[in-house]
Amino acid sequence: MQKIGVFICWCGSNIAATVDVKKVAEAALREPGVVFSADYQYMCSESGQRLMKDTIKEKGLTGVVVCSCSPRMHEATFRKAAESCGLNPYMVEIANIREHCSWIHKDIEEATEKAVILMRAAVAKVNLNQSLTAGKSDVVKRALVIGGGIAGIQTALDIAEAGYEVDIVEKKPTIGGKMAELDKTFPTLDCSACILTPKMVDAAAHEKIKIYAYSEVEKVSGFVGNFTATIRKKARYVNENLCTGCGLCTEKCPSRKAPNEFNEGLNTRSAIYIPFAQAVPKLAVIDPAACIHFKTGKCGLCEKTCDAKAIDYNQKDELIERRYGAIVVATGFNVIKLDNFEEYGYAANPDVITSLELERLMNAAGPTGGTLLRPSDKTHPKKIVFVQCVGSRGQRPCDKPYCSKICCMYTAKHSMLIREKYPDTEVYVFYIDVRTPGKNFEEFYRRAVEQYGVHYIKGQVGKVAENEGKLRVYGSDLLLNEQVVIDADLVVLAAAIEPDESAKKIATMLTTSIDTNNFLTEAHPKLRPVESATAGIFLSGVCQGPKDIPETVAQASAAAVKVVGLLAKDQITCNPCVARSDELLCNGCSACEKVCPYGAISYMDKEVNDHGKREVRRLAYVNEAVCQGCGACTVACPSGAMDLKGFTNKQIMAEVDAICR
Amino acid sequence: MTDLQKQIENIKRISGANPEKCMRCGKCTAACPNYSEMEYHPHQFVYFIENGQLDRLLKSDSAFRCMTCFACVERCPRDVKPAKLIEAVRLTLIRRKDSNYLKPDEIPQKIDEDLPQQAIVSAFRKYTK
Amino acid sequence: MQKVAEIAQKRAIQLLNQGAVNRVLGWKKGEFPYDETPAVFASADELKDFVYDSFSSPNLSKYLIEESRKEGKVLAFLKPCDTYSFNQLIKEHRVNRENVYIIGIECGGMIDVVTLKNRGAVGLTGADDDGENITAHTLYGDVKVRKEEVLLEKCQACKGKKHVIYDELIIVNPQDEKPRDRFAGVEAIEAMTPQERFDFWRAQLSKCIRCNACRNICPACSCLQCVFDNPKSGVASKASPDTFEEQLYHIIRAFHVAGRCTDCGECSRVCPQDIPLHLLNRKFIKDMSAFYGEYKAGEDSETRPPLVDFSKDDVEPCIISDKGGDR
Amino acid sequence: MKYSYYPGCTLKTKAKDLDLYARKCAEALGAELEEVDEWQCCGGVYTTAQDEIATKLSSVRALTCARDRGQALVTVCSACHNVIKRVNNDMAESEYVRTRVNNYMQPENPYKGETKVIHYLEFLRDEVGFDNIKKAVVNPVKRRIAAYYGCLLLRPGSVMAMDNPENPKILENFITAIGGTPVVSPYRNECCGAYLTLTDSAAPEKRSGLIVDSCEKKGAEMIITACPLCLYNLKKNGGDKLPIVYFTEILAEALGIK
Amino acid sequence: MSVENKEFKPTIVAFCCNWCSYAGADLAGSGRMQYPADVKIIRVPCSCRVNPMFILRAFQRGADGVILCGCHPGDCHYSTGNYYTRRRMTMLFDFLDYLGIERGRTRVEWVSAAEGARFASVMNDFVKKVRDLGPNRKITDLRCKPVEKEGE
Repeated sequence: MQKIGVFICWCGSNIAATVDVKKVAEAALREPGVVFSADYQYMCSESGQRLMKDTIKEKGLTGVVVCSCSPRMHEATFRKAAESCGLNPYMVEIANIREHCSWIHKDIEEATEKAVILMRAAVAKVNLNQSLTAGKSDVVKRALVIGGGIAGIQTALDIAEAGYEVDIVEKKPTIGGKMAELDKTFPTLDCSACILTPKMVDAAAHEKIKIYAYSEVEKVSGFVGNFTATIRKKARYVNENLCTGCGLCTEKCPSRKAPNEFNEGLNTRSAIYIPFAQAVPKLAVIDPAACIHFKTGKCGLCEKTCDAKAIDYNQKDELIERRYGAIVVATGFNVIKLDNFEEYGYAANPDVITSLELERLMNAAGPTGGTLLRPSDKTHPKKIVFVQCVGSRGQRPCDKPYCSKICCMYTAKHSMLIREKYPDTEVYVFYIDVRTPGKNFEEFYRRAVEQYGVHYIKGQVGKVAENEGKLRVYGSDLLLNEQVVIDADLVVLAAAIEPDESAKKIATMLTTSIDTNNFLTEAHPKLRPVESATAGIFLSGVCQGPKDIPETVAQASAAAVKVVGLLAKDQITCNPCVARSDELLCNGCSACEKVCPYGAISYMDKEVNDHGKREVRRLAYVNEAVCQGCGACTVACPSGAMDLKGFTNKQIMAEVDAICR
Repeated sequence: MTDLQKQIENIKRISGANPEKCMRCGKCTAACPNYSEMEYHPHQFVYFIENGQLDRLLKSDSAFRCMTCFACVERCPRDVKPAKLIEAVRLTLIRRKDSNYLKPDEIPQKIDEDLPQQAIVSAFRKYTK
Repeated sequence: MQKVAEIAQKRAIQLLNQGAVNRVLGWKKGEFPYDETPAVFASADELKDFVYDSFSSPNLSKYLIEESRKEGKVLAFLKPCDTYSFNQLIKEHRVNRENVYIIGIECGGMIDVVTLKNRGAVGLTGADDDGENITAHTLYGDVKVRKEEVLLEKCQACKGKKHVIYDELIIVNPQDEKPRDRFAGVEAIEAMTPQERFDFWRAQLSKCIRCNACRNICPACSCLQCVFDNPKSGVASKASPDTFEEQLYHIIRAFHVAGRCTDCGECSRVCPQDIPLHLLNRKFIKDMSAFYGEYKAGEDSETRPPLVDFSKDDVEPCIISDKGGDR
Repeated sequence: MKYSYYPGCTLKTKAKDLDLYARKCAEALGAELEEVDEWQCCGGVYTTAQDEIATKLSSVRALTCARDRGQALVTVCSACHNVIKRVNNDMAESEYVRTRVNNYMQPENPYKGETKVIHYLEFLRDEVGFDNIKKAVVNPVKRRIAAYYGCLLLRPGSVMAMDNPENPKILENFITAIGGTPVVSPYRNECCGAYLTLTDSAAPEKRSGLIVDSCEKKGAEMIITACPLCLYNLKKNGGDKLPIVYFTEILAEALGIK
Repeated sequence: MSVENKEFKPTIVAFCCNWCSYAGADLAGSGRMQYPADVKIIRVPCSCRVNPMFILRAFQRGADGVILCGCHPGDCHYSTGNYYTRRRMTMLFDFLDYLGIERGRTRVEWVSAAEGARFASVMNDFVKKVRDLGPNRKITDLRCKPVEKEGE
């Protein structure tokens, strides 16, 4: 039998004005197990807590019920107080007689009666409470970063600087991501490569960082502090220990028709290639789909050219298994496909391009050497139309419902750069809204209008039709209530961005959730923006939602801090209110496993002694470090073997009984 | 509810379109092939209906200038369906007493030898009740 | 039918002699020729008692939970509907498939002895089945009835003549699939007013004597220990007739087997009080298929049962009140 | 294969060629088009208001006939196709329209949008197959041909579902199949002015002029279309720049049955 | 009937998930939004923790209505818990209806932590509906023999 003490808080007049606290205290003494009751002005105060602690000691209480405000306010306070004087914190329960009673009722009699019932339910529960101890599990002191763009690089650098090992897995042959493709960055217009490539080199050179480029995460098992990942290192057909990155093979390669990914397909590359001059790792890679040797068995020029003898046509994919304490997802984004937006003529006209393609056309390392030329006839465009919100903010199936966030600013940047370099070129921007929240962003956009004379037109484009070498753009000007027609030389579409297609697969692998747009979901949109709902999985960059470079870097560092905070611990404490399966009742039917959102339940064959009968049975086993305590499994279990500590079937039914008595 | 409000509600109902979804991008007007012949343009139909200024639309013959080509419906990113609103305005006009836009006795002088039947039946369906 | 039994018996002996199986799970006659019971035969000699005819209604699947865990291999004869139960048990990891050799055996429908007796076959000593008609032999002479009229409820609502899992088949007389409306009974109750429904079920469920026969026969109720028998569950309380357990036994049981019940009909067959328990289970089966897509428990051994699955655009529970009715 | 066939009134009068060659070609390609019993004019345009019930009845009549025969319904005229396909969609999707139409018509079996409505072009692409047409061609049409879709075949894309409404390929693939070279004009899916020709000839003049101009500038030698009204508008306002014919006619020519 | 119902004070058990609905109820309290004292809340970690047995237990012990509140579908703190709740309760409620038990006595509502006002209005509405139904008898009577006609 428990020895329970019941403490009723007045909360000044917040409770006491509507609930007759004395009456509740009297009623408490009539409940089974209750050996003490008292009311007090402020239970959460120092003296209130002292009253509770003293009583626990004096009366040897085994359980405590505090009738006060919501447990969401002070449950932790009272549990800590109990713990400080030797009572297991999980022997304390709160009856919420403020938010759920005194504040919503006016009639004293009615409120008092309800308070008594709520107290009674809490007492009934405490009578069945058991001491709970949080489990502990070891932490592997290494982190995995999936994705080697600016987000992944920054996260990895910060974790490594704090002294922990970190691996970057990047599916492309080089790290750098989308930022490596950009020409300049807003709002300062500094060169993207100049600020990114040193970080790429830092990452490669850091003794704590290991880069798995041209690799993908294939499988992840385990839980916070102790994940195991299988990494597939795709065959480069080039021995990375021998290749010096000299690039001679790429010059000799006779197959030169493959679209150059780094230049968004605006020009071509050889079958054996180095993605770009500052690639990290700077190693050649063979694209077997384009390579003559792989297609016909002949050629072999690269092998003959390579003095380092690095070419290895027989190289195979390699599977590597590594253990990690934490995982950061930094899978980034892509520009959407424009198949369903052909009113803008993207497929029909080479001179209708995306903004990312424009970045390459303006970049000194791009296909035109930095001179802005139309893809069709390589002439200078004299009139350029920018179209905003292509695929963003829409509601059709092909649209993205969200704002892609970066387009307003990069379009201002593009128009400014063009006007700066080619003052005779006219620039028109069709916009629905110009969104510039960010430090120096509005000023930047206004500079484009005021200083550089970019024509901003409030409206959208409805059709782009090629006409005698020009692009006839039909748009609307909503301030004039008119349709406007512009014969342009180049049309640039600010296509929506979407999470990289790998995000969905990785989310499934990590049992973390994604939203309807395939962005990974943060644990709390305000207070836990870089953590996923799954413990030990963190989010960095655009995989979580559209953001620009400064925001991405900020989130990357924030994710790194969370990782470091985790890796700094030798062991982690788990939530003790987790599911537990009764071995003697478990049928091994797997129903619980199927509903567990965290993959916390596994099965093992184990010998049990069922009342003298020894046999090997298939039994559910809950990994307490992974279980978050939702209880889905308890209901799925037909035999009642699965129960939730702290919220057991019997406890909840006792509460029900107390309320319905 | 005033008569105008009732008419607006009816237009929203029979068109199945929701002008509140509009985000004012003007793509409908940008895409409209008959822009130059209309006093009010598709985006204005949407905006006027949303703002209770249906009377302005009812006084204009813009509704009869819409070719119902559905370019605005197809391209509207918010799925507002401007052409359906325009058609509902047109029906509001012709469903009034004695207000057919096209009178049968006007027909003979309008047709030539090659004109397909389709044009006449279509016009009747669009312009008369 | 006679022929099928002979073939089955012969094959069982053959497999035993070959050492391919160690035991045979089949049926043998009980106290009366018509109350056949499941039996395990360990030798050719014992197999002399093997029977298979229109009274071999017991579903043998549940016995395989125990049998498949023993040493060696067991041969089991499963009727088409029994194979669903077996598949469902595989899905729930309750049977060891490797230790079972399944012979799917043809079934032309099983006879309800009570109905047969009510048709005048008092003092029943045996019966012949020609597929169309049953000739019942009684102490007082033969009684001939149409088979269709004396079928068990579960056979009247037959799920089909296809075995969903087997190692080999014994089919002498291929059976036609007759279209059966399994849910007519449920629909009839749904069509009643709430008060009529309540009166119906109250009349039925108040007959229950809590003998637990329905639970003990049920292949889905295969828990090592039932919540109703476990004092720790907070549900079990044997003493008083107005306890939670007593009052809500059937609702809880139906919910526990929802999504797992293969509608084998054994519960209704064994109920000594003739409570149409299958109408409880079939309601769940009907609802699940209506709300979450066609699902047949035991049709395969992989598909997730609807209650441990979800879809983001599932119907809301308020669909029940939106369906109309009195309140 | 047998199909129900809905010609429509224009094909019985001003657009006899469109009808004639459609039938001949189908026969040559091994399909039989059975005219729907007692069909009535579809009304020429689909009225989008959901409370327009009467204007949908004639389409439902044709659809029900095809359903009862267990055949797909083939249309040729773009306008008829647009009206019938959209009414069919209403009957399948809109409870409001379905109950009212069925209440009014009282068919033996209520009609619920069961019939598959296919345009003749879809019949060529999906039922016959462009590859088979290619094989059947005896006189390859060695010309540069611009396809003009108009609006009715493609929009609304979610209902018509013939092709990508902003980047259709079906007519271009058709042209390639019969041995021609497709010429793509950006205005191929923009409206010709439609029935406005009766009350307000300025619009079709401008629109059709633009379309024919664009095709000519792109180097087309002829324009093909599926719609009698498009054909009329383009011809009337195109200044005799290019020959404009029905796609069935050119198909007949290629198949050597003209 | 109506006079009697005014005096009838139903017992209503509300299961609220810790993350959304319980917080929503707290918010209703902080906003001093009134709803009847008949409602007693039991805190559970997630709506999916609610076993149909708890609901039946409540009825059997004298509850007149049981309401289950969770995060909105898609917002579950545990990602997927409420999706299971939704299926289980749809099944249970339809089953109870099938047994002839008033469907108005059970309900599932999705209430977020921000919807204090909605929590109050949901409770007001539910209490009103249950009051109109009167005391719960059917579920406890389900297995009792009906009183014979002559006996009455």
